[in-house]
Amino acid sequence: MTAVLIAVAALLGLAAVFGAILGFASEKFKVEGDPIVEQIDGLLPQTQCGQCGHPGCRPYAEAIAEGEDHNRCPPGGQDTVDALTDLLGRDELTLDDDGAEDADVAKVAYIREDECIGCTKCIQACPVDAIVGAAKLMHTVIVDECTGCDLCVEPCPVDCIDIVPVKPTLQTWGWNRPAGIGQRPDSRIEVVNL
Amino acid sequence: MSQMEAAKTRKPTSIFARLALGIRRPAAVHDFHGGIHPPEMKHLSNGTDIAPGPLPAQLILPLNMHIGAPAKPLVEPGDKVLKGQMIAEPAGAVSAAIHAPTSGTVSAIGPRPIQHPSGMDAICIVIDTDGKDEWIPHGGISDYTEMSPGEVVDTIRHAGIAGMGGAGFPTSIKVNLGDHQRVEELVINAVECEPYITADDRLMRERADEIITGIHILQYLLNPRRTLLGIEDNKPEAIKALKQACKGCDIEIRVVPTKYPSGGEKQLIQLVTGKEVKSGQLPAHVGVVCQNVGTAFAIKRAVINGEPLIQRITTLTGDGVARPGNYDVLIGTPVSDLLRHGGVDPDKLGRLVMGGPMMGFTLHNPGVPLVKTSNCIIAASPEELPEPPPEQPCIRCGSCAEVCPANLLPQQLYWHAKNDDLEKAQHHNLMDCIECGACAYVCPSHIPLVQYYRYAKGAVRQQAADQLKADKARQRFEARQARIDAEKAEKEARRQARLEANRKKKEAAATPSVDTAALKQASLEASKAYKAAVKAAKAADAEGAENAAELKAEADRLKEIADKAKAAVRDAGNAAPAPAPAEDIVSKLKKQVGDASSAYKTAVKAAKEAEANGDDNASELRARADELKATADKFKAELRDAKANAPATAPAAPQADPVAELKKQVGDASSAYKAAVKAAKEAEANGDDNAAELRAKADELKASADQLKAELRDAKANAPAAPAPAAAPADPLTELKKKVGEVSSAYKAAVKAAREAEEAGADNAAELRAQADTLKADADHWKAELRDAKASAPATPKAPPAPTDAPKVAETTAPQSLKAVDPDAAAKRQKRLKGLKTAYNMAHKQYKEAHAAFERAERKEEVSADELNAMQQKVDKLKAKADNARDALDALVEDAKADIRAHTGKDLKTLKLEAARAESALADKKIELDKLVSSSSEDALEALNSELKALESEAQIARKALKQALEEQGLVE
Amino acid sequence: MSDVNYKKISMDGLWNNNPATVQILGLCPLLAVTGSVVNALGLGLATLVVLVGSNVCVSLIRNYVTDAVRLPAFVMIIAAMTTVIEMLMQAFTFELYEILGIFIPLIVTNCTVLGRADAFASKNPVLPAALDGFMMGLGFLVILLILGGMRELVGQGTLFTNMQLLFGPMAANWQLNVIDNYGGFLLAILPPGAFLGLGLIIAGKNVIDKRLKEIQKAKASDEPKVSRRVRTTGKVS
Amino acid sequence: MSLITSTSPHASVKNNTGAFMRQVIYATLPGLAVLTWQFGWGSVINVLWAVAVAVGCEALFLKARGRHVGFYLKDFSAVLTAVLLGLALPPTAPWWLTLVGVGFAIIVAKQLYGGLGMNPFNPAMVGYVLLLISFPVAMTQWVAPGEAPSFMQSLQLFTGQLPVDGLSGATPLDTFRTWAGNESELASHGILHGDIAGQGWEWVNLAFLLGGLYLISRKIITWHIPAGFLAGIAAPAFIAWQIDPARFADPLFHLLSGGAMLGAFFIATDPVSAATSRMGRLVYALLIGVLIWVIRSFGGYPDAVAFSVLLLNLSAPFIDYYTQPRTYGHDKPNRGTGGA
Repeated sequence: MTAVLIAVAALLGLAAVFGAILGFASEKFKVEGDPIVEQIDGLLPQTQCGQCGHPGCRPYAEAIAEGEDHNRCPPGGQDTVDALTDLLGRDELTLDDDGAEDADVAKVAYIREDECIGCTKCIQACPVDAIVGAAKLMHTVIVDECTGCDLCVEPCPVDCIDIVPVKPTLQTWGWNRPAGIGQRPDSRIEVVNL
Repeated sequence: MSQMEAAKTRKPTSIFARLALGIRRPAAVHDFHGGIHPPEMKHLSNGTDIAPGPLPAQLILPLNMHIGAPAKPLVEPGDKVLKGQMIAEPAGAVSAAIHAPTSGTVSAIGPRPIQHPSGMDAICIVIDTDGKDEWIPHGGISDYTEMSPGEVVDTIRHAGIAGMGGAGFPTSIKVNLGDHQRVEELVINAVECEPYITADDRLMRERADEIITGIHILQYLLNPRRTLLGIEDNKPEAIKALKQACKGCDIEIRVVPTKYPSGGEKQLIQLVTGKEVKSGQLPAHVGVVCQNVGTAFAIKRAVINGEPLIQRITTLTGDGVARPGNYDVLIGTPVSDLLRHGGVDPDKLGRLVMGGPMMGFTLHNPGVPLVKTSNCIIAASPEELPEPPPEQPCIRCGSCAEVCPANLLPQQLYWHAKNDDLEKAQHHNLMDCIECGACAYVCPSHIPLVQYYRYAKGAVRQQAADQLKADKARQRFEARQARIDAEKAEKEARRQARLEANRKKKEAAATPSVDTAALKQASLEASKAYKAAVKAAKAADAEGAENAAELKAEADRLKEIADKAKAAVRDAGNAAPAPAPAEDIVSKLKKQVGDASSAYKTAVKAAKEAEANGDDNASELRARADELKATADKFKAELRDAKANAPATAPAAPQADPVAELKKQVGDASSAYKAAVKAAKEAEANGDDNAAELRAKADELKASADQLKAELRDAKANAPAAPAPAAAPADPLTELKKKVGEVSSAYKAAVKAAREAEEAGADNAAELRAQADTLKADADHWKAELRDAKASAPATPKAPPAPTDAPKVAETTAPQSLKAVDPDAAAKRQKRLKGLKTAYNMAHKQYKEAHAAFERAERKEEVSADELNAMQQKVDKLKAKADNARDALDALVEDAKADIRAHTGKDLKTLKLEAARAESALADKKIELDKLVSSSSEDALEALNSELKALESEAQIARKALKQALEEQGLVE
Repeated sequence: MSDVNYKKISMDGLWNNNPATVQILGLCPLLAVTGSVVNALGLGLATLVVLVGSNVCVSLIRNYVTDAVRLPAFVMIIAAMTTVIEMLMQAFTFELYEILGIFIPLIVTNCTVLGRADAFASKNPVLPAALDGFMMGLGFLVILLILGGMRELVGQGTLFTNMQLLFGPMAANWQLNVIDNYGGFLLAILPPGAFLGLGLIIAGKNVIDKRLKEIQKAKASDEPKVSRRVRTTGKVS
Repeated sequence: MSLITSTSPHASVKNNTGAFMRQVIYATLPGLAVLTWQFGWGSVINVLWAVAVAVGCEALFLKARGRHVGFYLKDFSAVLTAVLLGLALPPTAPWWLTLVGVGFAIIVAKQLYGGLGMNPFNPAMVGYVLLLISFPVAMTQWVAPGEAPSFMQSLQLFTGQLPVDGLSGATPLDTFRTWAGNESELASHGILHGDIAGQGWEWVNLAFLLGGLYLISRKIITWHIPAGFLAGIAAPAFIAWQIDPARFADPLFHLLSGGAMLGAFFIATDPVSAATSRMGRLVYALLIGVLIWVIRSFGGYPDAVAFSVLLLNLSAPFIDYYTQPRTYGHDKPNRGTGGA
């Protein structure tokens, strides 16, 4: 009987000691702040389009840090989801693009100037100040700054804003990925002018 | 070999290889890793002399045949050009001029398909040749040593010479290293390692003397310690010719064993000097400058003969042509012309390659032009260069790694590129791949490795660009957010201040009641905004954004606001704790009404939808909607009552301050009256039983409002009497102006008061009118005085916008615009525009007033129908007038826009776009520069700096053009 | 946590979150002792009992143990439970106890047990915790049995040999000789066979899951998609 | 008229993967011939049967994976795997042994990993090891030297109608392992006297060496792996033999017995599962050789090519981690893989 008592006492003693150490450590080495938000924000595409249900990328980053699913960014595509999966060490998710337009191609807004009435509504709607213009003067989109979020489309009273895919230029053109195993890497084109 | 050099020199590959090298080759020739020996196929084209090329009907000259910024055209469609005339000048430091290769007429400047693997178009100058081949006067200098090196460099720059080996880097930059850079070795690349190509081979055989002279010019410019010419041992005749040509000169000819890609710049440097150029650096960093023999030849022609680069030797080869060989073609010659010249057989043509078979690209269109870098056209038959077989799985056999001249692991790169694992691909030095194609050549699985690498490289660049754009978007978004918060906080603070003031006023009479909670809220918001701004500023600062200072200023401003708000809270806290602010029944009711009616609307909508769909719960929904309607109505009725009761308390409290206070009271009273009327009307419409009561109340209110108005009128009429006369004008114009303003506003007020009095039938109306008249006389007097004063003051500072500037700017921005803007017309238009605007404003105002009066009359129900009709007509007339004015104004604005288009050749949109683009390009460049400041070399910095300057001036011009165009047309708001 | 979804707990343990095929926990005993059905059954039952017991205990004390010291406390409970089981087996199924040897005490380190204690029992009342422990244990047991059956069949050509070790003499003739004169396939009995077998089981489960998902997707695709878009900035009027 | 558009280079070698594999298969022919000469027709029958099984399994699984069967069969990789496994199996192997081994090699070791180019382990060796572990008796029974069975006997062995026991004997390696240190016994088994590495075996190995040299001359393989492999066996063997010639066999014995040459030139050189760079391959092969000698001298199995190759297959990524070449323009070779 004494053996059992000794064993119990020893275990209790051990438990007390380790409990004390652990309790102390959990207070002493508490992690303050949440730098993860910055990292998440860094991976998001910063289109500020709101398709995730949050007003801007940073709020979504904060929401992700607090446990929201990280697959709600259609502009970022599956790549962003995967990158976030890596960063957060969470379960892999597939992109949840309910109700979103296809996001594979880069797009920018284009204002048909003849129809623009200069109401400035799109300017107010643009999250990155990529539209210039003044009241009663036609507006125009700074293509380099436009993230293609299409938030300006809805407010326009005369529907003069189109979201057009960015055309490749000689500077931005790049080679395609080859077709892959089992495919010929070439193609044929018809030539007439010879 | 000096100690320094020995340290720099890195021995290649393994001990075995070095042993082998030591035995087999002279010590002066080193080796590089890998390499392949594809069939040379040079015999096809190297047997015949260089033949003149065709003179095509049309020459197409792309503006970017070289690396760097596209050249700027100097000609316009329709211009006649002579052979050798410069038709486009270099734009910026890294750029090259373009010259007319023969005489003719510029027929177009626009997009044409160009020599690019994408098959896309680019801006080209198209010259219709006239067949005369008439030279512009030109001449060189036989002894280049008479010129300073700087002048020689200028000559080269103006001759438009760009690297002829394939890359097309502007030569003038490569030979102008500056004094701080010592050139150890000048390496002349005569290797021509790609199969098929023999252009340099033939050039060396036939024109070795000129090449040697060109090399001497390069030596003069660079002053290298030694000059090495690398040439493969499969060109014995060229070697002989060169040796003969430079007998006794200080050019060392290094014969290197035939191996592809010995002609790669870095590979050749390693072969002849043993030096290795660090990844990401230029040969100049190890004291080496490398030039192609073709470039040397072109330099000789430019300096000694004064001929710009307008033609080059191009190899035409392959089984698809009857007469393969080397042709001296004019730059801009369409490939199809050369093919026809060489006797092409379209049936035998399977693949058209520009450049060599290892690194060249297939053409999508035989109509593309030959350019400065086009050293070869292969018209291959399908048997000669057959269709590539399908890609098989990689078995990691390692053949690719055996042949890679950069000593990469191509199979690993392929693996990562295929899986889009860009990070790993970069870790395996993807960016050091020179795309020589040796790996893909030997791959037994026929994997298009080079395409994979190019794809991955593109993806890497795209990723970097995306990241940059995302960062910029984030910055802009945060800045915008901070601005909006700041505005909100400011507004809130203002509102609070106003409330505070009101409350303080009220405190005089009643118990002080301070809405501490609201103040606290405001203060909180203000400090939040401030914090956000500070954060944004910090972030911007850290990223080195140019708007950091601005943001900081914003933050400071916000801080002030926040402090103020805090102080207000403190003050409020110090004040006696106020009784809870009286429950504002009206606003609460309003909200309830709003909620109820929106709920009702939703319900109706749902019910409608349900009905439309034939759902069975439609009737249920309908019932629910009705229920909601009833609730809403109930709330509305309540609200009405409350409103009717509320204003009764409003007018009260004797006022110490005169006009302003009265005004406010009048406003309150009349709004109370309006609310009451509305309530009454609604009640009537609903047939409520308290309608009559409400109406009576409204009338009561009206009476009190009218009384207040009358009081206000009196006060106003009395007020202006004081400031009007007296006070001699101390300083001339401004004082006068002020006076005039004061007087006329007093007059206006008086007139208004009089009119109102008349309308209301007040008994002092006549008196008021008289007072107004006096004031008018006064005002007129002052105005006349002001006019006189102005006339006497000769040099008025504010003249109409200086018209002399305008045409100049217009010229610089749009050289093709034919005439400058007529300043008189512009001024006239501006005047008219102003006039029209005022007219419209007046008409609109009158219309509005009339309309209001009409409505009032209608409501009163005292006015007869005739009178009403008359009023209606008047309103309509005024409306028509206003509309007319509006139309005229619109037409004029349209006119102005059209004019801008006509004058500048661009419409307003383009101008605006240009301005915006220029600005953003400028900003980008600045960022790039900042980034580079820490990392990069001085050359790159200088180049960037000059680019930045160019952009800056461009942005300025665009800005100016936009502003001017707007100003000229009087469109500025 | 007021209304507990018992069905979900059961499904999680048996299928959706099966400790062996989904969480891939407790591999050590799983791979080591599944050479025959009887071994698998013995260890599976032992683990099941420990799981239920530990989950119940942990759930009981869940409100009295602080976060920092919860793991040591759980481990101690599990160790106690395991020791009890070990003693019981020693008393009633001594031969099996001898065969399973070290793997019975090693139940303490079976991550499934600690995992459930921490992930579920420490946050739920006793009854759900007990059910969770039971279902997880059952899921684990089922996989053990399948694997044991597979390996015994392929490796020796028999099933249910030596069941008397667990069920007493009456089970002595339960042995089935599925394939007569079977030469034996040593690999299946050796550890690599366990890996291969488990891999196949997981693959099979994934295939079934994929099919189920496709069916579900086909059903769900009729539902309308709803955009959850919000305005990030500015006002829209 | 239509033109081809494709990326550079526009020319390439006429070779292809299938041809590569066929070359390797041709290079095994001398070895197969000598095996037949020394040990009867068993090897030939086994190889043919293995090829049939391999092609069947490959086709079946390509089909199941939704791949183009014809295209992938043309690369001859399954055939090569089958040939190598068939050569490694004892000539007395019955049909089911080959079936299990080849089936496992093709289905589990190759196709389940994603097919050609994706398998981390040498499929033939995986099949061999599977058989060695599961059926140790059948796998260690070789035809006694000089008693090559007739074609009919071989066929009967293959179909299982003839028990193996009557014909079989231990291999020289086995004998040496059993009787190491006992000179008289070794002598009675004809190992110390007469032929270099036991009757027949040195000829087999020399034949494979011949085939291997052919492969090097055709640049199908580089010298790095065979050289490293053989050096890895010979060096420790030489040292140990110098220390105690009675306990340890001489290097020549090691090089010319068992599967040494087959392993050096045909098994370890499988590029898919080997290390990547030249340096890496040298290290990889060297370690295989050392491991073979260690297992032969101290382990429980008589030969160790399969185990050693598989163990080093496992370590190949690790070797790659440290043996990347120095890229042109960089001071130091890369380390690591550049990612998680």
